[in-house]
Amino acid sequence: MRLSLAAWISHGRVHRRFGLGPRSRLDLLRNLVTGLVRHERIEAPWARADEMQFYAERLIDYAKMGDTEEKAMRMADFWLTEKDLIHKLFKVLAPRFQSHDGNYTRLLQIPNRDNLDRAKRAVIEYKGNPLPPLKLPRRDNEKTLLNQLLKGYREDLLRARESAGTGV
Amino acid sequence: MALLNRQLGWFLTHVSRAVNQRNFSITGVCNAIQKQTCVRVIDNSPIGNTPYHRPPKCIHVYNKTGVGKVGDKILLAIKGEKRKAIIVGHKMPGPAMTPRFDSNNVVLIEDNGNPIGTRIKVPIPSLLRKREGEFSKLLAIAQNFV
Amino acid sequence: MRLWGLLGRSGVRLLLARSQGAPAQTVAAAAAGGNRGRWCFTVRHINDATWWHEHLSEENTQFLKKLTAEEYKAQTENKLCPLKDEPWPLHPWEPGSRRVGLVALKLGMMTLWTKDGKSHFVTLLQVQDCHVIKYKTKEDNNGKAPALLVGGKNGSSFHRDESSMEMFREAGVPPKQKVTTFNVSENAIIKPGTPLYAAHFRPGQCVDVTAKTIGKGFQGVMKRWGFKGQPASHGQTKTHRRPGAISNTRVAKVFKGKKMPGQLGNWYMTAKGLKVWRIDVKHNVIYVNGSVPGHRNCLVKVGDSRLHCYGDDHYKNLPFPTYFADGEEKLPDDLYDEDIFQFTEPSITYA
Amino acid sequence: MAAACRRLLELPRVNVVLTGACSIVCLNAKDGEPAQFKPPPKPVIVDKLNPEVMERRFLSPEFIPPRQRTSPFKFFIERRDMIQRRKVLNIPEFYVGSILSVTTADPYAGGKKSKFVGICIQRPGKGLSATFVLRNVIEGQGVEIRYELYNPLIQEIKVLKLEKRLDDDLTYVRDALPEYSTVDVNMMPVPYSLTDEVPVNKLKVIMKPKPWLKRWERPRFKIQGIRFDLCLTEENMEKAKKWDMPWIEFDMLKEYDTSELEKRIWEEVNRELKK
Repeated sequence: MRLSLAAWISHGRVHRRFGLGPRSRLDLLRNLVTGLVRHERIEAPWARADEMQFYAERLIDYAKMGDTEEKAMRMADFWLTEKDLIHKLFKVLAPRFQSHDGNYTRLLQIPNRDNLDRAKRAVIEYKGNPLPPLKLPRRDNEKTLLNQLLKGYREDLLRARESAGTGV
Repeated sequence: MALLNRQLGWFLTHVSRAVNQRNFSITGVCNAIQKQTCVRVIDNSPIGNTPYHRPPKCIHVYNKTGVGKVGDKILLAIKGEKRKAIIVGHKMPGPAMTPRFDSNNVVLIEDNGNPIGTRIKVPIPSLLRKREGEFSKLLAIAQNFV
Repeated sequence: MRLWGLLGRSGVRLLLARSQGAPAQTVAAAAAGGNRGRWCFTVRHINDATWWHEHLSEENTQFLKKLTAEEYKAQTENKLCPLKDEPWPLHPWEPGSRRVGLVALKLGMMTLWTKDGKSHFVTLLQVQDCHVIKYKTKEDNNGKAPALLVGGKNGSSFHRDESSMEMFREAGVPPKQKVTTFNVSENAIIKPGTPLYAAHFRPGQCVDVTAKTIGKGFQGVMKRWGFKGQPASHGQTKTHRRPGAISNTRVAKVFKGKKMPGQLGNWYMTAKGLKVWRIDVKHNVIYVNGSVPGHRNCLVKVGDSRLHCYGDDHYKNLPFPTYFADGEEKLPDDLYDEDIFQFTEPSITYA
Repeated sequence: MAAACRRLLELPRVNVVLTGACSIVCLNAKDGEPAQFKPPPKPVIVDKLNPEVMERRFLSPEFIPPRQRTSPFKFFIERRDMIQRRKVLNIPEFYVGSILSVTTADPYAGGKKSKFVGICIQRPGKGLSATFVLRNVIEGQGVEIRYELYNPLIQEIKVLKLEKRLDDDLTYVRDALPEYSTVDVNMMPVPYSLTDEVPVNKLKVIMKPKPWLKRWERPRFKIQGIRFDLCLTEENMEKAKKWDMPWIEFDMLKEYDTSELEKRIWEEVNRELKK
């Protein structure tokens, strides 16, 4: 969940409650993060994926500090329950996101769960993964009438401002 | 349990009297002074300083709220007698810049308001001077102010 | 109806915000939904007042955002009334006059000290982009007094109906997050579009602050009304926090207004007669004594106190009808109540 | 002027109470504490050789805003008043565990001033309403006073001994033997340097027998400064470990990194104070 100065009131709550308690909540998220690092794209209930997104991104932040850093190593050790993934985190994911500054993951909503409880579902993935790309929402078309009209207005305004600038 | 408590209280009273230093009140959690609060008598009156198997205890607070703060008059059960006393410090933190003490301190007074003892060594809050007229004799025998 | 069933089965949720939208758009949305693959999933709002869902290209979106931001900024920073026609006449104060109030943002609380060394907890209310939006005549309002609509804190122009947008456009100000009504006297009316500032109030006067309290949800009688509850033991069967009897057999009814469980908080409440200790003219902050309802960063309505104990003299020397930033009155950065300790002074000593 | 002051204070043999950051020191020296002799030029050379170790960077903890959804503008407004007050009153650098003497105006005390000497055991509160708690044992009676740092009644705050302890909160000395919170009322100030690291007193206190105010052995207090081996058995300590929550430190949501913020606020405060 976001930690921004959001306008909506949270009454001091910053995270969702999962599982049987704080320990159980972290264990649950830990398994999800491990799965995400292994498969790079997983499907989960939307709330869990949304909650896990923060941890998945912060883990990359820590991994970018390098494997010589003790804190980063301990974090990786805790968050990855399967220890062979620590190597992948530091050697594959960290270099991949070296040039990025945040936004390492992509969260998309998918149709609700059919067979059980109609729960809201989501798919979460690390960007730049080798899997076939998800179908993203369609790009907005530039050739529509409205876009063309706006473009013309924009250029007119720019020209007018430039001429005003030179005139002064 | 009650017996154990009583024995513990008796033990503690005697130990602390022996070293003349009572560093903690037996009423640990109850901070403000109300009925049944155990208090510490800090003047040198004989009745307040001779050991007894039961600590002095507040049995009434003479104000509207029933919660005694600094300067309030209370009724004490002490050595099987009923005595009046003035609160001169309590464990409960008051407003900022006022002292908070480690024990609930009282000074025994007679019914007419004169203190029984002749000396108070333990510091008392200077805020009591605000009511100089009522406590003039009490303030006169005090030696330390905080 | 058939269409609805079809859409439901294909997994597309269609939200019709308002049915005023053109039917062609509805069809377009359905068609678009049918084209999408398994992964993509959109919730369509059909809202013809905005350009958010018009499938604009990236550059056009940025351009429009920039353009509106510039326009709104220019409108906000203008200290004069933006409307070009002649100003409305100003009337002098007379007994019984009632001024307009402000919409302010609750920042939080802090401490101030008076010159006798006592500390006072104060609430900081910041006046952000507060403008008079509309003037309602006596007949339009309630037949008793004219009213002024005042809005505070610029907001998004999306998700607003055309009539409210029209109102802001007429006043020449950006759309506001909160708009409130103040009943004023005939001689205190101000032209719409006039910006209002914190210096509208002066230290020493008393104000009423109205806001929505923090919601606590559905609560029982112990929390909501402070009932005592029942004992924890001694043969209680599932009766520890319940109200007990709510009436008797003799009256054979429940009295109106009986204190019962229900919603607690999230309603409008007024804190009355709060003293203004200090005004920060530069940053438009009002320091109001004590606490005010509402959470941090909520928008509150501040007006002159309506308590009867303050007579007309209390309001005689205030700026009437309001403080104009372009007027001849020049104010220092901070206005203090005479009792307030200013931090530039040396420490208090008792002689 | 500032350079001269600093030079004066750099001297090892000057018996001046060294307080606070550089600009505050200037005020202090202006008050006219007489220096014993004229400063020779030698320390100046030292100054110029390594100017970066000149003074300790110190930001009072109440300047750091708590983690909450309050607008930063509110903290700015508060900070303005705090800086204004600091220009008038010299509030020195001190920590939990330091020994302070505070003089306040008190209409009921003799001489209309009251002075209290004690060890600082807590520094609660942020912003303008920040406080600190001084504790002392007078005549066998433990006394604590909670002072508001920016209260205009405070006349002077003087650091008698600048040091840190093993913990950031010394509330447990209420349950310790009284000698650990006893401070001589007429204590002479111990001189300290402005440049070195603040010394950490690694004193471990001996507690009175239970009951205590709180169960200090529980892991959530993270107490370093108590000799638990003298008052509790191994078994007790094992039982206390049941409340340990080692996974808390891995919850990244609970992290609140203030280093960037601290740097920015320090620069702002320093700039304003020097004005």
